[in-house]
Amino acid sequence: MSNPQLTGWSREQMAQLAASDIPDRSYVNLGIGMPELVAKYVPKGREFIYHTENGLLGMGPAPELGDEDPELINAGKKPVTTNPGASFFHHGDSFAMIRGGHIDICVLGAMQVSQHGDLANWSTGAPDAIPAVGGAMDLIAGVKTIFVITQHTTKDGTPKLVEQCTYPLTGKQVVTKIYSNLAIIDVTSKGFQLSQLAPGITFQQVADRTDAPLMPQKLEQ
Amino acid sequence: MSNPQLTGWSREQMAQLAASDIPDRSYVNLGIGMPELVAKYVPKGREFIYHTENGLLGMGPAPELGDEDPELINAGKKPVTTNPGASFFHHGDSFAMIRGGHIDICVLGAMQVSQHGDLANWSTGAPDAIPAVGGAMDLIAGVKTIFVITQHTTKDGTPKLVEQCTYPLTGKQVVTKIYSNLAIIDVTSKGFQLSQLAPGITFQQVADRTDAPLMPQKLEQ
Amino acid sequence: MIDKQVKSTAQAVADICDGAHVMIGGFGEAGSPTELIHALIDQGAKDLTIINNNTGNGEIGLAALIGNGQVKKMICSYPRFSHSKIFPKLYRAGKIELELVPQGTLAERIRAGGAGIPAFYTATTVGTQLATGKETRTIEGRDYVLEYGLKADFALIKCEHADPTGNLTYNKTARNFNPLMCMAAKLTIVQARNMVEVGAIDPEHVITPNIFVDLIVEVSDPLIEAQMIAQNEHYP
Amino acid sequence: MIDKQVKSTAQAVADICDGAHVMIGGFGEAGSPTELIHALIDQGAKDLTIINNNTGNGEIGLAALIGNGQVKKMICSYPRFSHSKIFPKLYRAGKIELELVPQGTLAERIRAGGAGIPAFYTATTVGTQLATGKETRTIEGRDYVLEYGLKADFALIKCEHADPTGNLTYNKTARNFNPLMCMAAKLTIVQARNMVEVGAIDPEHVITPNIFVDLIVEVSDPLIEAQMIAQNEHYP
Repeated sequence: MSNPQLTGWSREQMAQLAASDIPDRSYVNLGIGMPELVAKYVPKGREFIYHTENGLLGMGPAPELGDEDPELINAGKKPVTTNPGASFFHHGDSFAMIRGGHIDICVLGAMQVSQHGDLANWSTGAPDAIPAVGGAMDLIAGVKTIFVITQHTTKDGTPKLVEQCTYPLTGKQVVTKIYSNLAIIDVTSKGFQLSQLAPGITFQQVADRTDAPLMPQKLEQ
Repeated sequence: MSNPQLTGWSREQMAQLAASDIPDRSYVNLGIGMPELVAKYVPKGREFIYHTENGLLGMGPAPELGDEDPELINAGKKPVTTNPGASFFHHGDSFAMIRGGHIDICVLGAMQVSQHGDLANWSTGAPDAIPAVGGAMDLIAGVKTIFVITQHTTKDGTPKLVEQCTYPLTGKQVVTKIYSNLAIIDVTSKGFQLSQLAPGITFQQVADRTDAPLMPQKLEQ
Repeated sequence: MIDKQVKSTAQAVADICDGAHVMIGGFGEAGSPTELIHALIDQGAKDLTIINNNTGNGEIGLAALIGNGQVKKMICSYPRFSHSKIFPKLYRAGKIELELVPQGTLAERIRAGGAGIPAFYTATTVGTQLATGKETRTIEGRDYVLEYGLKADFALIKCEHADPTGNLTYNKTARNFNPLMCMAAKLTIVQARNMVEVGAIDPEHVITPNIFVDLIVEVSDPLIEAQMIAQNEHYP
Repeated sequence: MIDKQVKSTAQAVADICDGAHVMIGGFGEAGSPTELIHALIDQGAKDLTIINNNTGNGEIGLAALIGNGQVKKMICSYPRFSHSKIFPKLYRAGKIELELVPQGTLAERIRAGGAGIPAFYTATTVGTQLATGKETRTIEGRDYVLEYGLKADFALIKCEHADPTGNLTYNKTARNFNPLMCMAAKLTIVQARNMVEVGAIDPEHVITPNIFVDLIVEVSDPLIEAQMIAQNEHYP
């Protein structure tokens, strides 16, 4: 491998960094997997209200072992709880919240993100794959701000930040900001721009593992 | 006047006749005015559930004097009550019931009905009139069966059953059956067909007061 | 805990600006946020486009707002009513515009606006004057007209119970357009008859989830329009 | 008083015919009418088109219906899941069709079907493979695809409380697609965990009004799919 794996931030740290960029009182939808960790790191003095697209606003953390209710689950079909002020509603109303632009921020995983903010996270396009999209395209089309949390490359070192997505798109020009293990990167109208490097990581190391031009941090930062 | 006013059925009798043609367990929407009388004449052994488009299913009769609730009203903005098994919902859901074809029968008043079943009941088209449509066009477009209750002519003897409506239409080819003070008339694909004469009224008297061809009763009736 | 309460109706409507599109809940007086409307009269914003089923009664509430010259255009289904005098006078004088929308189409356009549906087809108005100029389309043998979603800058809402986060319930047929308008406005302003603690509304019974609500003011003993009209009251 | 109850799940599903389009409520196992699905397996109707968010898990419920060869086509958003084995096998063998619809578009198409909206525009799928062949339109500068309302001959629904007239409530996130599907089917068949008297559900708390319900059967102690899958159970 020309680009050996670098460590940078842990998954927990990436989640914490993403959480620190979410404004107080935001309505937030967290994708399945790594994005779920964001809920553990609400910054002091802020409150987020979590939406899960299967019909719950005010979602709380996972229940204690033995307290699971098979009829109280999240979009990943895992048991959850409700926070005070929660509400239940049907899928029509739930996706009205998403499609109508009422959810402030969605944090998602990614297979690829292009320099234009295109996101691919639903299908490898492999001919024998069972296509499955769930709510990914609805979230992408409807939520105002899309954060992506992802390892900077695949396990074999292939960049996930690319000029053009080769996997089937979930949506075009939608990603606002990327939190990888190596760096925080803004998706601007001119392409990828470094916002913050993980400790011990250099600009060149990130650029080498990014398959699209990477602009350095703005001077004023 | 060439056609003097005939009495025929009373308003109450017309309402009772219309009620007798509503099948058991029907979901029924009653227009404002004379149609409201239908609710008083539910035939023995049948049950109707009344819908009012401002957001109530299971509407009951008017409350006792002094028991009115300004937040429990019908589409005519008159105080009503609820029957056991009632439910409240917003206008979106209420008109989903109408537009989606879930209401079985609507009983409406009319300014004109054409031989093709076109209905005019929302506007005289007078230049200085304030146009006001309410839910009339939604009901007409969405409800499966439309009954009209109306005096056979206006007070000055002008026929309300006509070849072509001259007033602005509420909807085209929608009326199923007409209950007038003189007769019950089916709207068929070939035009108006007498179904039943009021006591003491002759076919010719009805035909004279109808501004379109009137077919006599079917023989088997 | 998130608290969306403000202290007065004046504070609640302070940001409504000239030229704004304002949805006002209610069907006749049921569910009408009369105190918020009166605060808007005091506040004085002009050239408003108002979306409501009606045009108000007597000389209070919406009728008074129109009578005060603050409304440029009404989008409504039924601007006529026994006690509706102000709108007809201004309309006949050419001093107020009217966009007449069938009641069900009005409701669906507001829902669409709130649900991110820019346009939809409906059979309502096909073959009538109100379809004039509208795009039509035949789907599976039936004709439909194209209608567009309706959004607003502000919504004025009356509810029965509210918690401080903005979960709402309504009272009987006062529900009507209120939950839909909560969804379709950039800033949703609510007057609540009863403020309750967070958690006091069962999550199964919430009608408007708090995501659709921005500001809440308690109005515990709201005006009853019918009584005021019977007494020939006017505002201001 | 109107009473829509029938005595058995077998009686409830008796009229489902070969080739029918059947909506089945639930998101995963939450809200899945498993007993009604099992009755449909016993009943044997074939060549069904099933509308559900998923394709079932293990060898029970919807997965068992598919495994029994009764399903010609699935309309769903997410046919993949950790315990979903039967559908992938049949799909790869070309023995079952799939119409993949994004979850929100699926919900909205069902609502539209029930609400008399034949078609609507949405931004979801614009610029993706799933927009292939779909009509597009630019409205106020943004691109949208045209989607059609979805109706069905039958809906199989699970609810929490039902009164004999057909007013329903649901339990937590088991609500999901169930209220929408009640609206969109010609015949809506409900299994209720608890039958209650008419009037026992507050009119303010009814989630599905009885106009959308045709047949109800009480299933007071429904199967828990997760437990059955953990024990490798199968149906029949």
